[in-house]
Amino acid sequence: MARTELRFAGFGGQGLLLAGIMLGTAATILDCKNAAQTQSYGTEARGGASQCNVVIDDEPITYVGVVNPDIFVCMSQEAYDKLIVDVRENGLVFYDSDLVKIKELPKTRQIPIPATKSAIDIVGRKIVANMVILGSVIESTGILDADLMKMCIRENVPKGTEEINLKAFDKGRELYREITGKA
Amino acid sequence: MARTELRFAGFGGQGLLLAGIMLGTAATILDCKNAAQTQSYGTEARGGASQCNVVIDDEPITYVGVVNPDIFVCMSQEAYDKLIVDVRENGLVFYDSDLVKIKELPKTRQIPIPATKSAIDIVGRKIVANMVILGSVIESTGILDADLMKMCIRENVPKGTEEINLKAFDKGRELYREITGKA
Amino acid sequence: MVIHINRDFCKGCGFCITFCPKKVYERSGELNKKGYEPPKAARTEDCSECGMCDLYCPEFAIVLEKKSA
Amino acid sequence: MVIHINRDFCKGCGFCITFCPKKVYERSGELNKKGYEPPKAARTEDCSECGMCDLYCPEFAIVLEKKSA
Amino acid sequence: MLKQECSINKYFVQGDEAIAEGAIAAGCRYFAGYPITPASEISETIARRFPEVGGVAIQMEDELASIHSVGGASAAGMKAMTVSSGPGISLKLEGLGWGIKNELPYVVVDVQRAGPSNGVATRVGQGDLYTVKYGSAGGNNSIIALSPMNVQEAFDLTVDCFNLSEIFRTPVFLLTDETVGHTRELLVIPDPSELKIVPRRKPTVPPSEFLMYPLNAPGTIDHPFPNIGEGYGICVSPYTHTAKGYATTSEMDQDKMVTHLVRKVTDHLDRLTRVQEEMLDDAEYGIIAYGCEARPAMEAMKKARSAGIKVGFLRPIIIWPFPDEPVYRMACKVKKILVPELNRDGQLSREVQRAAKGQAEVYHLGSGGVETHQPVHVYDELMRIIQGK
Amino acid sequence: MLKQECSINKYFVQGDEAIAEGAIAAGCRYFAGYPITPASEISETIARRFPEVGGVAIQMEDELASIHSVGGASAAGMKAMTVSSGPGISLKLEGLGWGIKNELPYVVVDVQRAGPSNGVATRVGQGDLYTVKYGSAGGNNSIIALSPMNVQEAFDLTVDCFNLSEIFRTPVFLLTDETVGHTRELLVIPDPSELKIVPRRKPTVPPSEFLMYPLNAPGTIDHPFPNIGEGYGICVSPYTHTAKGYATTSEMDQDKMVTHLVRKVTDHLDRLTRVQEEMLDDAEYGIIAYGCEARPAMEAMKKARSAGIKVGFLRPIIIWPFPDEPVYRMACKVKKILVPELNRDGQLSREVQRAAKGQAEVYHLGSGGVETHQPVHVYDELMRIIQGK
Amino acid sequence: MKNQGGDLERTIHPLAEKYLRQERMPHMACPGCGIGQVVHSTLIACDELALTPENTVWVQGVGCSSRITYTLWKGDNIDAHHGRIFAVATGLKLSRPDLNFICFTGDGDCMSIGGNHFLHACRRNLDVTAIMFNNAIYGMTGGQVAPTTPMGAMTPTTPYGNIEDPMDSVQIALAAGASYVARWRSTDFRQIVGSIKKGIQTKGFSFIEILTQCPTQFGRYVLKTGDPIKIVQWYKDNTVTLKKAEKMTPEELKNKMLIGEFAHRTDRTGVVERYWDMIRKMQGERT
Amino acid sequence: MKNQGGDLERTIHPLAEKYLRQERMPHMACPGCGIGQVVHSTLIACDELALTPENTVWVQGVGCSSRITYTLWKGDNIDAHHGRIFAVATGLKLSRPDLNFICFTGDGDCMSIGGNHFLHACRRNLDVTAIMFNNAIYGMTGGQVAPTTPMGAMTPTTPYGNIEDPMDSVQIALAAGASYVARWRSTDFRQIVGSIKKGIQTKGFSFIEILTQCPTQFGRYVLKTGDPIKIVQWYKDNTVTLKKAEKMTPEELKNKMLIGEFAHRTDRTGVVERYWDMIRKMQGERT
Ligand SMILES: Cc1ncc(C[n+]2csc(CCOP(=O)(O)OP(=O)(O)O)c2C)c(N)n1
Ligand SMILES: Cc1ncc(C[n+]2csc(CCOP(=O)(O)OP(=O)(O)O)c2C)c(N)n1
Ligand code: SF4
Ligand code: SF4
Ligand code: SF4
Ligand code: SF4
Repeated sequence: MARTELRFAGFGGQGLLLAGIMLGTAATILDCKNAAQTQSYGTEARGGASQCNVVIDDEPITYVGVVNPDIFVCMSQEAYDKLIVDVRENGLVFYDSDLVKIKELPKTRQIPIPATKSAIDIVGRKIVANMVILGSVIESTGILDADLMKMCIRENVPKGTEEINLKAFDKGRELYREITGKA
Repeated sequence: MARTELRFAGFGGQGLLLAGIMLGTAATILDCKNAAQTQSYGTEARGGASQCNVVIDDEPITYVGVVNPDIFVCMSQEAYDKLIVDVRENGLVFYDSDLVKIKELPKTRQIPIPATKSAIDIVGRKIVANMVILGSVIESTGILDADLMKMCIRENVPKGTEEINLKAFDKGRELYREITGKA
Repeated sequence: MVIHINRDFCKGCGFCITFCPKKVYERSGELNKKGYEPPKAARTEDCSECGMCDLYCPEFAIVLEKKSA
Repeated sequence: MVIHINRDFCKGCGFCITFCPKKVYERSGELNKKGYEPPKAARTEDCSECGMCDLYCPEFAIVLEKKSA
Repeated sequence: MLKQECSINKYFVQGDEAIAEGAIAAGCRYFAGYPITPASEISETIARRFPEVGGVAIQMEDELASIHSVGGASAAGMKAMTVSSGPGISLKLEGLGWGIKNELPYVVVDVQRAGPSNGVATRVGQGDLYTVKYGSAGGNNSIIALSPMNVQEAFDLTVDCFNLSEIFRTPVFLLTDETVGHTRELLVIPDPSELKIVPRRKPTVPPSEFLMYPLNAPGTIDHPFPNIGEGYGICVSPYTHTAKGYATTSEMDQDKMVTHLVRKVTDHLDRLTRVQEEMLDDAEYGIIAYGCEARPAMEAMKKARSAGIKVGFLRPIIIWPFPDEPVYRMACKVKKILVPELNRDGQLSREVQRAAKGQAEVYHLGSGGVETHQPVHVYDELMRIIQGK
Repeated sequence: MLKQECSINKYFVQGDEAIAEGAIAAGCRYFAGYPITPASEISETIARRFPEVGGVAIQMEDELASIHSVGGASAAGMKAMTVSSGPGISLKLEGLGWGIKNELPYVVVDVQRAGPSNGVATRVGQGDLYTVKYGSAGGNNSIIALSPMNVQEAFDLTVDCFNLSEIFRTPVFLLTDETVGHTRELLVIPDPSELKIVPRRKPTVPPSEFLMYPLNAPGTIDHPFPNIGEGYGICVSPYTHTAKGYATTSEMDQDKMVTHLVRKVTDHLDRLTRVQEEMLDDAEYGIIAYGCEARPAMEAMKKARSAGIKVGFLRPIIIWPFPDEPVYRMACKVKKILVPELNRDGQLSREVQRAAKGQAEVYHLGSGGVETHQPVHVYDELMRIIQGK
Repeated sequence: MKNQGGDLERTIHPLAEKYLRQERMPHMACPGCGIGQVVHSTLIACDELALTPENTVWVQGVGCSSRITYTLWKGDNIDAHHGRIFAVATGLKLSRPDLNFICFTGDGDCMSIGGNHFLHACRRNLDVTAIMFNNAIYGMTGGQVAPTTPMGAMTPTTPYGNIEDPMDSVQIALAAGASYVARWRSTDFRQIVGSIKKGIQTKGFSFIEILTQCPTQFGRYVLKTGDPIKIVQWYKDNTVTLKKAEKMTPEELKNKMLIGEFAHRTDRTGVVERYWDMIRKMQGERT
Repeated sequence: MKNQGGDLERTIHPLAEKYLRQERMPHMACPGCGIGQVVHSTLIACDELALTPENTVWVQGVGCSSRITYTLWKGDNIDAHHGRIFAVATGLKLSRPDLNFICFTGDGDCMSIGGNHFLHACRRNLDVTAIMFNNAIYGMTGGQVAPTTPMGAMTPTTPYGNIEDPMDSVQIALAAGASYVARWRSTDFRQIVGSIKKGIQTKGFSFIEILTQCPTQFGRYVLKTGDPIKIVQWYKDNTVTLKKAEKMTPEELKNKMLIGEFAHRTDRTGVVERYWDMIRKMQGERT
């Protein structure tokens, strides 16, 4: 796999940082790939904008930063408005369709995922929206085997929340297939 | 006058620092010469060894330090033992004859001045021994006019002690003349 | 009393809802731009003009306007 | 009591002279190498062995030796 | 740190966490810190891990206290560490002088952020290169500083810092930065049996024959540091000391002491020169960078090479003492050297300029920090200087 | 200071006292210090003199407090000063960063003594050359430092420090040493009418049009600093700021701010280069020294000249920014440059080496301090390097 | 009665309009944080004393309280390095004794790194009004233990429970000599307004500690809840007024925090008055 | 009875012989300085507790007391930077809880530059014995004002009289939580010995302040006499024991310094015990 750059952006509290870390963990430890994860720490004590970047590559990674992501996961309008310009040509955008209104972008594939709503619907916990959208990403891109990802989730979420997290993850995969018609 | 280097050494509390400062003050402010005074600060809180160096010159003074004094005023045995080696060939040594036992030194003129004793005898105050020995130095060397020196002393000693200081100073001049037979 | 709520300043802490002695406020179910849920003043007619909501609001988001004014 | 005075350690503060309840010490009139004046124990026979001089001496300069020892 | 069952000794963690683990692996058992971004994660990891391994971790009232307590712990025989950033590093400089003068082995981690003052507290900068070496007033120092560029090195070099601090009996800096500290990458923790750990040297002679400071043989390293409470009567103080540790004000003693402090390092440059050199053999142009800036710099070099331009790269890993020799050699080979770094006053480039002795032209590519340079920035600047614009 | 009736405005005083008088003459009316040898005499002179001239002098609880209170006073519109030495200077570095970043005009006096740590507290050293410039973490600074070599200059340069601090709106160092501070020589205090004093610049535009920081024109000097309490709403903080003084974390804002801080100095090197040059015209060898070391160095030069050896001398008076140009010119002229200084790690000589760009060989003549070099030491070393031994 | 919705979203609070920079609003505090409430009370006190942005300066340290209040005030804002607020305030007040200085500090800023300057500001009885936000934790840096954190509390730097006793800053202020000393909870609005007014009017150092709910860090780590309402309730349950405390047994008072007014001395001036008196005396003597 | 003169000049004091390095004698104090007296009392306490140079470490700050005591002790001597004594002692004691640490500090070292570390050592109840020499002035640096100098006193940095109130370190120690707190004059030999012994035996922070005559600086500048005997007398005239004070009016107590034992708590452990208990517990849990 060639170098792939992912960016997760939204509000603090949406768990996007954790999603990025999980992805990096699974890629490196379970899949023997190289990965680097960085994040931007805001100034506001809490709640403000949150961004998490992940680079995954089969080759050793020299530069760890993400300038023009191949995949942009977006869960707030603010983040979309500010960061959509950076997405690489022919990049892939996953956005929470209840939180973000998108612009027309001919050279970008933008995939609506009702992550927050689904999370509430399926397990009644907004907090697992991150797993929903991660599920969609994994399902679509093939950067990582979904089962490895699930192994990693099981290991790394708080005890007792494994099932709802995995359920949310699977829901995300399902949503992706539904929405893109890949069943 | 060519560059002249003086060193005053003894215990803290003997007022040798003040004597050196007076000399420098008189030389620069009253006599328009150049002078620089330095001192070594000991470590012991008080009472330890004390050293004060003065350079006087008609020319501007580049280097302010005293390495090999032309004139060495010595009021403690410790100082004598440690510092006598530094005196320049044909240098002049004034020592308190009640406090210091000297060694034979062929190329040095060593002049005994019973400064502390005289101070006690004349004005009953050991503390003006510094003026006694300063009087001897001024009398002997001609680096400064004695009247200028006296003007400076009058100005700079604590109010009320002018007379005893001047008396001590004059005693020193007298002692020098007596001892060296220059009447 | 006219109760103005600055929806953009509100951070949805819920103090006004809890500490209003007359229970004038309730949840609105709507989110503002930052994702916070401002309250709505559902029962302004019950307001006793005590001003507690204003004091409790950490965001200067509640502005009370005396009717007379 | 044998009273030893370490003349080189003494700094001539005069505590022993002042605070000895039996006035055992007095000025000696002699200076040590550093220019300080150590006391002399002039009336050791009056010593009541209270040890005050030893305690007061900041210099460990007074060493009392019990006669028995 | 995420738990790993599937894969032993492999962790996907931040540089900060790797530093904490490196310290533990190196035998560090005393830690004192004061929270500050972006170094707090080190303290937090240590707070969690130390009680498990029997170490003492304490959050002190401020940075002055942390470094002095670390000095105390070092004097008491512990391998010890403190960490900070920005203003917190400034506050540690006074205490550092006490460590230097008393030849106390301990490690100080500086996770550099964008300054001056609090600056942009959460984001990267590289403004402390000279601060760590010269910040503690009085000079005459023997500062050793290592700088990692990735998570694995954050671990490895932390271990090396502890080892060097013991060998040279001096505080050693890990000079890292927010980017390295906050990036998560794979960390492989080697088996303890594979790690070379230098223990505290203990005297083999009886107390009567032992001298605290090897001032009679200036530059001596590997000198023992006795335990307290064992009759060696160790002497540690702020004052210039004799070989026994007694305070002195003599010119000769002062000169002896500081000559030793300086020569400890300058006499052993062979053991204290460590650089990464890439494609220097045929290089016509060079890039020198350290820490987080090394990675975009290398990326730029690769890009230039694939465009057929002969660019080489050098990275000081041990950054103090500065690798004068390797830099001079590079300068003799190339025409121009580009030095990308995250400050606008040109710190690394000043050092390169000095070490190059006029053999190559040295160009500073600065920035205020917050982000590292992107590879394309370094590349573009390189093209600009090559074309002499 | 001894009273003088016979001769107006002439005093035989210590460098420390001259600094205090220089501060008063320059309009300094706020002083905060903490006792430390050999700087205490400045505090004591000021404590006596300030109430006479309506100034506020306070002894704070420590050095951190002194420099921050001086920063506060500066922000409140006062010309202000603090002084210290050794570890006290280390302790001031954190506060200094606040002054640099907020562009606060004030003066810091460092009376250097023999370090590291407390070292020989009462005796001279020259170990703080880099400390004053780089000690405050974060870099990106605009430090200006002046160094006197005698009592008269101690006065004159103190006045200059205050003036430069106002013009450049930045803390300025008087980097002196125990020898200059404690030597008594003649001081002539000029009539106030003869002294050029730069007052605090006040804005001429209304608050709505005023920007605290001239970040839109990086490198601007002579920028006004409004009084507090007059509606300008001045904004001073530890955080990277916008032109208004608001906290920001943007990469662009950070770069703007630090670029300004650096360019304030680098854009005005013409106003910030001041050296003493002696007999350079035909020189084949050079000596470079500063502060107390300049005097034995000049004496050695004279001696060499009278032995027929063509030796020239250069002394940085403004030592930061470093006089790169004059030193380079000298290096191009002479074969070898000797740099006597009171440290063993070679600080001034490193700078000279950098600025010389390989044009001359640079030799460090070090010592741990306590005493200055004697002229004969400098002379002998000069002969040694000339003869290539 | 009208309930304004979307159309009046930009409604400006009259106190905020009078004293705060609108371009800096909304401030940066987390949802439910007590700091905003205390800012509100401070403005009421300023208003009741008719202070203006011209005669009053806000001074800050480093921490949430400072980050949030810095450049909110329409007048001058001087934000010191972490812990150095009273050192900076000393320079400010001695230079400009005619202005009022309101200092916002945190428990870590004031009692941990700034403890020494705090001690000496009290001793010198520096004539400024200090408001210490005590959230019993390090808010801004991520919830690490503070010298005010309760024993046993789990924080990121005390993951097995805090083993240090918390500092009682009121007791320190009293021992060190502050003229005015009080402690309240952030929701004691009228008491806080009263204390701030007294503080500003008292010559000498006024120290007002506010127990401030921090949902994000103290709530999360120590109380294991992020709900600001629960945390406000926790403070109500764990505090006792000085008056009530008089009638309680030591047993009943265990682990309770006392609130109230602890000192209000009017018999002592401080360093500012004394210095300027000395100068005036000396200047008088010379003319 | 023999009065030994020149012949026994090198007589060695038995306590000094047992505990002090002879090559460092005589120590560096000025004539009549109280520091030597307190060293003497300290050695008596060590002797009575049978401490040895192996199990006891002397720790110092910077100032006369430290300069004089450093490397006097036959065992280990750790002298910290100015003001940092308790920070260094924290590292020492936490690393070696098995050893006794006797800390010598000055009033400036402890209460001025070191005030914050002092506060937190008290709060943490760090298990060391601190002896603070309060000479009410900066001795070593030449007589500048200290935070303990009386109001009105003339010193080189307060040439027109000190305008600051002195700090009462005993009150601070109490407020901050030290287990053992006492104050004596340097000539209260038996009381000092008793306090030091209790201090060493008490788990937690022991703070013993000694009012120490300084003829050279405090005498010269403040009392205008260099005579140590007069200064000792001045302390006798201006101090009152806690017991006596109980029966005195506030008027009578004005400007008097209280001496006595202010606290002796045995109900509180400190950070050292608690940390190592935690570690033992965790290590126990793991095996
Ligand atoms: C010298 C220095 N050390 C550390 C920091 C990091 N820091 C920023 S705020 C803070 C503590 C915050 O705690 P507190 O003062 O209680 O304020 P809060 O954020 O809880 O309101 C720390 C340690 C700093 N900015 N400067
Ligand atoms: C950081 C620092 N600042 C200042 C000094 C200078 N200094 C040495 S001792 C001292 C104060 C001495 O006062 P105190 O602690 O009361 O001890 P004393 O000498 O009176 O016994 C000072 C200010 C120093 N050594 N280090
Ligand atoms: S109190 Fe204020 S911030 Fe909280 S919910 Fe009500 S309006 Fe919003
Ligand atoms: S008490 Fe001690 S130091 Fe003082 S005079 Fe007597 S013997 Fe000498
Ligand atoms: S972290 Fe705590 S104190 Fe800081 S703003 Fe958030 S709630 Fe308030
Ligand atoms: S200066 Fe004072 S405290 Fe210091 S040794 Fe002398 S008498 Fe004692």
